[in-house]
Amino acid sequence: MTAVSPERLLDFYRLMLLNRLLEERLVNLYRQGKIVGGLYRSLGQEATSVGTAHALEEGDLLSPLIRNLGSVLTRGASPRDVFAQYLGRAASPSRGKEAHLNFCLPERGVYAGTAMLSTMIPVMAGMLLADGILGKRTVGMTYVGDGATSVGAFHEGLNFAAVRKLPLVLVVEFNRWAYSTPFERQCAARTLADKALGYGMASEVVDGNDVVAVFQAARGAVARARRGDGPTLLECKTYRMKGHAEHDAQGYVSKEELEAWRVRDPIARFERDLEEAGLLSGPERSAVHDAVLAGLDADLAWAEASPMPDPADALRGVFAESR
Amino acid sequence: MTAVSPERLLDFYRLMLLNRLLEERLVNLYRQGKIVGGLYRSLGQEATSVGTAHALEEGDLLSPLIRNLGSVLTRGASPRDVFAQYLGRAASPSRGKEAHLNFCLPERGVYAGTAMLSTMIPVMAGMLLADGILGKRTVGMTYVGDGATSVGAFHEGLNFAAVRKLPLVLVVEFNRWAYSTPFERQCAARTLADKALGYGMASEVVDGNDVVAVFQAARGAVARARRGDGPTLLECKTYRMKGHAEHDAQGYVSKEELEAWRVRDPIARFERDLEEAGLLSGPERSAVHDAVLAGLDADLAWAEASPMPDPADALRGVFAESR
Amino acid sequence: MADPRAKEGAILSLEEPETTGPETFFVEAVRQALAEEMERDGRVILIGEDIGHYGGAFRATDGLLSRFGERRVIDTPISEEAVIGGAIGAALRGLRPVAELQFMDFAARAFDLLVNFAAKYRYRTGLGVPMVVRGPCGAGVHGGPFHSQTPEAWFTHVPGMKVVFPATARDAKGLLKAAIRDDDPVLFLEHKFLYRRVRDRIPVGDGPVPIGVSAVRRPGRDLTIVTYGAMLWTALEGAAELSKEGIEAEVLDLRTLRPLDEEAILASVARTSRCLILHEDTRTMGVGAEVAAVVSEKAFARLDAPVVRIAAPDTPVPFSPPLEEAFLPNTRTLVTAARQLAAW
Amino acid sequence: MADPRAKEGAILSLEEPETTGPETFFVEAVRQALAEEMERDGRVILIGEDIGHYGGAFRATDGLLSRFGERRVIDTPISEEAVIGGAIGAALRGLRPVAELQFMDFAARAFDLLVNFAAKYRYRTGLGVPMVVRGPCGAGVHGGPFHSQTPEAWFTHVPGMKVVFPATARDAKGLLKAAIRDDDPVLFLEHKFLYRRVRDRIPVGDGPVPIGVSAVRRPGRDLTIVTYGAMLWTALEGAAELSKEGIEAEVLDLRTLRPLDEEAILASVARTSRCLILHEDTRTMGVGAEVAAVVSEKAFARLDAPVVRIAAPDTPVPFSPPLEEAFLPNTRTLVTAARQLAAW
Ligand SMILES: Cc1ncc(C[n+]2csc(CCOP(=O)(O)OP(=O)(O)O)c2C)c(N)n1
Ligand SMILES: Cc1ncc(C[n+]2csc(CCOP(=O)(O)OP(=O)(O)O)c2C)c(N)n1
Ligand SMILES: [Mg+2]
Ligand SMILES: [Mg+2]
Repeated sequence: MTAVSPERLLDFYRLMLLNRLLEERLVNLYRQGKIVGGLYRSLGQEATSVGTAHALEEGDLLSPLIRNLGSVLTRGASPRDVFAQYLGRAASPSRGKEAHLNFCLPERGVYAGTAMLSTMIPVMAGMLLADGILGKRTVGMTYVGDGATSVGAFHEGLNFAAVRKLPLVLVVEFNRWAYSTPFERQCAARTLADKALGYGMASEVVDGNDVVAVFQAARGAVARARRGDGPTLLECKTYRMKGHAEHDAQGYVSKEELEAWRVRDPIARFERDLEEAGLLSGPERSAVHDAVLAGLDADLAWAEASPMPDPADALRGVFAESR
Repeated sequence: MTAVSPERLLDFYRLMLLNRLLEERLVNLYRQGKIVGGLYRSLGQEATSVGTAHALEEGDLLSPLIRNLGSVLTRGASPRDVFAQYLGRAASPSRGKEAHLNFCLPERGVYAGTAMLSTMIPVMAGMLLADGILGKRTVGMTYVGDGATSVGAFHEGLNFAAVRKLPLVLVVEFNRWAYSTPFERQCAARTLADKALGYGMASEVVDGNDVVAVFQAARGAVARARRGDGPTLLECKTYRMKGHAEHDAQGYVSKEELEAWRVRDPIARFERDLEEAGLLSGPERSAVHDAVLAGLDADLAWAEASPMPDPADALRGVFAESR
Repeated sequence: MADPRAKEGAILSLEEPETTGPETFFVEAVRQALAEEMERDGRVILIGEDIGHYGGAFRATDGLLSRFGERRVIDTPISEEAVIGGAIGAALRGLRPVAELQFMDFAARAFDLLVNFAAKYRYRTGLGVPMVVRGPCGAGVHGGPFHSQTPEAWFTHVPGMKVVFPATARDAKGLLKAAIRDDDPVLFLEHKFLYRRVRDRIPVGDGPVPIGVSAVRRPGRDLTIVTYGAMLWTALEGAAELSKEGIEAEVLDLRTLRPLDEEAILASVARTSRCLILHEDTRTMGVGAEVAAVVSEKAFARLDAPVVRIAAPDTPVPFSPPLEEAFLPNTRTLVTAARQLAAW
Repeated sequence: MADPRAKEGAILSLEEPETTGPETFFVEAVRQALAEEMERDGRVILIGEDIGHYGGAFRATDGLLSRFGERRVIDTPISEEAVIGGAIGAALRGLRPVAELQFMDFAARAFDLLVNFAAKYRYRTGLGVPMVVRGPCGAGVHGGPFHSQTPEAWFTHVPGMKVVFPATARDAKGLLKAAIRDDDPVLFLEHKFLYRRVRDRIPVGDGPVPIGVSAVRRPGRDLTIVTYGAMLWTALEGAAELSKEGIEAEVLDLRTLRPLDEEAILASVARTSRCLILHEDTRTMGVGAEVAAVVSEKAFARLDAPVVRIAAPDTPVPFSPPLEEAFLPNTRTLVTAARQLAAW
């Protein structure tokens, strides 16, 4: 922990908290029937999102998965963006055309993928290829779940990135489940990081619930990429504390398994570490909480007050000519 | 070599010779403009085809690539089938609907894939899954080139086969080139067998120009599959002695590289081994040659005399109803 | 992604007083067809993502794993090429696989295997590929661009594929049975909006409904509305409204999109001399184009007016409710167009 | 797989005596367009399999690696998702990638990225994806089912995609330039049979040909033949034959299939009152269906006869020459149908 500056550590904390508390707001909205569509939780995975995204620098690229709320917040997306997306508002970054984290903030290097898991890997490879041609020293980061590693685009994208030594950091979020499918029905490999060997690329396995460890591993991978030494597969071992989405009661998960992971909660654990290191006193902690909550209340009020899209917008924007 | 019966060794020899001499006939036909479409050579890769296919047993399944002429001959396809296919005749197994090795002989377990490389892997997995459900102890073998390992279907198919422990033997024919693309622009892995780790499946690398070594490795993989211990990736290191197809003058290949491999010709080498082991005398060798050639002459004459398809057939056979 | 919870709303059903049998939701009808075919024929297996232990994202396969066992209900990794490739392979070895795609939008990820492998195999080699690919499609549940498409037109052009799109629970059951018994690949589209909104009485022991045969859902003399899938219900609502104005629309439910029931289309247009096509899919090169082409080629002399298409605009399916509503064809648009057509 | 050696045969060219410039084969026109656009705009890059060091399976990119360097001419592994995904990503970061598919049939292996990623991105996010996907398609060279397809109808239905299919060398050059300068994804189909059979004089410095604009290749008063791609040449041959019988067919070359030049189609049909559509692609749900639908919807009052489609039958493309010949529409079939239509 000492290798990371106290400012950064406190920023980890604030961002993980923002991730969690924002999501709690979303859960409330969902229960009130206000969320448009489904809600996919990141509870327990905040350290992976925040720790990885924090390793990027200005100008770098990131494309999140549905559970990487913490990653886009880390890269500077505002809770307003997120609320407006979930509420389908006109003022959302996608102008109501798209759901949840499917939006772009190009000025912050945030790019949406599609719902088709893993397809962002070859696309991100292309983005990095382009930036290389343009003489930029951009690093790109994207995410896949344990389940999505089975998709063909994972393979084509990583192989291409590796053979061209593209500056890509692929974060594999091993949270044990893919919808209802446990890892043992997904893949027979010892660990997902073993897939990196088949592409001749670097890999590392890290405790995904330890934000500092995640950050340090990600920082190493980002440095390797920036040096021109090619992509890294960074496997973060974490756990999906909720069902696939709020409609899924995760009846297929044992109580014991959930309990075993509940005690490893990444935020509670980091709070303890910060306290022990003398970086977070009780009052400081409350101050961070209060600031985050106040911001969220204001942002949610703004989003709820903002209008729904104009129906005529449905017909606009397919082509440059129809903007 | 002593672990393999003399009968089998001589059958290797006959089949490799048949592969090569049949192909020489095809080259002649091509030069005469009689071949319909292109011609893709297997020169120098005969040991891989014959050695792998020879490890299968009655009832097992095999799906060849375009260069696996030796594999289908080993499984009992007749040279007539092959000539008729290349000449687009009505009496070809595909009735003129398809090119070269794209035909099925279900009674011999031979199934065509499509031109889309690697897509036979998930399909073969499904065939073996079905045979398992039906209580058969079938083993299936299919092939990919070094280039085709980059295709997404390779990944989805192998992962599925491995997680279900299907009795699949995937032969990776490393012949260094994929059309004009050398391995170093294809994949950054040390060796293709390393990809097996990412699926948690067995793998082996073997000298693909040593028919006995190939056979023994394949026999091991077939036994593993039949035991229920899952799939194997068998990488055979061989070399593509000609261009991608006859129209490709392989200008991108150095003379030295070709020469280095010419001296490792699998047939010449095996002849020497057989002679040294006292299994093939000069007269025996001539006898095998003569028998193969005589058969080929008869089969080619038959194929050339056989009619082209009836144009009306173009409209038949899309659905069961339109047979 | 769509939230598969059923929303409150009216239950849709054809008025068929003479039909007896248990009231059955669309999604239950799918499940019954699967179960009854699996019972009848040991060669029928299921393969897909989260279909076994979980029972499917929309619960279409709920309970089938415990009933038929792990050998016949196969959970795959997230691999549409394993699902479809696995089904093709199983079909080639004599089984009758039914593959589920969690959302039909994901058919795009196995497009090559469907179009180049499954659809062409019989023609190329003489060996058939008797398989069904089924799953939820369609908009109206705020699923966004990738969980709302009606992807029939990706496949209706493909020689070697049959494409079925039922609108009623009874058809869902009967057509799925027919699809499973068919000797060739069948794409079976289930509109997720109908899963828990359409409920029919289905006679016990109801058999297959033949593929390629449409159904007149409402007779009429003034114009023909050709439609299918969820839009059947819009068409029926529209026809009822038109009837109040004295315009009698005949509503033809295609049920199968490939092969198209040209005979029935042409017979209806011969009666009404006017043809309007209504579908949820986007307009250009949708199934409506083929219907219009067939009508204008083969019923030209009977036509008294242009063939009109009502369809979604040529855009992806937008997410936010006001946009999605603007995207979807509705009764109002239909009635306006039908009124104009009748007056032509 | 097809043998890319050009076969002997007549050279096709439009008779345009007023045009001056070097005689240029279709494939050279493609290469020139690429080179001139790369020269003009440093953002243009090429990506594909065997396009750099080898110059492409059909040599469309021959010499471009040595001219523009490895940074701008990118050889990929055998990975259609890397080719297309790479192009999408490059486009998103401000480049103008031109992706080559070795055969357009392989577009099936990147169907998801094309249809769900590239085509929908601007609508979903506001960011455009200016990329071109080009490559050889079409039958007539005994390529068998996977190296002979004309896959336009996989894409003409897709909102967000433009689809271009030139028939002349001059159009190949001009339309490819326009496609590269377009701000949205363009699928650019090159008929491999034309690569070394069509040769035009192309003026030096010839600019882009606008996307979405068709061309009347032969004027006529008796019927309109709407066509595109390699079938233009069949249409012109047929029209010449019909002319001998006193039937004057107008031949309209669509050039762009999406967006369709409805205005020109309707204007021509308004003149001739009869419309025949000819394409190499299989009949059902082909582009001809949309043309027929547009005509029957918007020119109904001007039509004196049914809209007729001449197309390949609904089968895969067979391999053996007599079968492939039976599969392909030809002048004879066209002339017979046109004669009947003129007499209707
Ligand atoms: C290619 C593809 N197939 C199927 C789906 C449907 N789907 C959405 S999320 C999901 C499970 C993903 O599991 P994992 O990759 O482990 O990510 P996690 O949800 O655990 O974060 C599935 C099957 C999809 N989105 N994309
Ligand atoms: C999915 C796919 N992409 C592209 C092609 C075109 N293609 C045919 S053979 C070939 C090279 C294959 O190389 P490799 O896999 O090494 O096999 P080899 O020819 O060396 O036996 C290519 C690119 C194809 N058939 N399938
Ligand atoms: Mg997971
Ligand atoms: Mg090779």
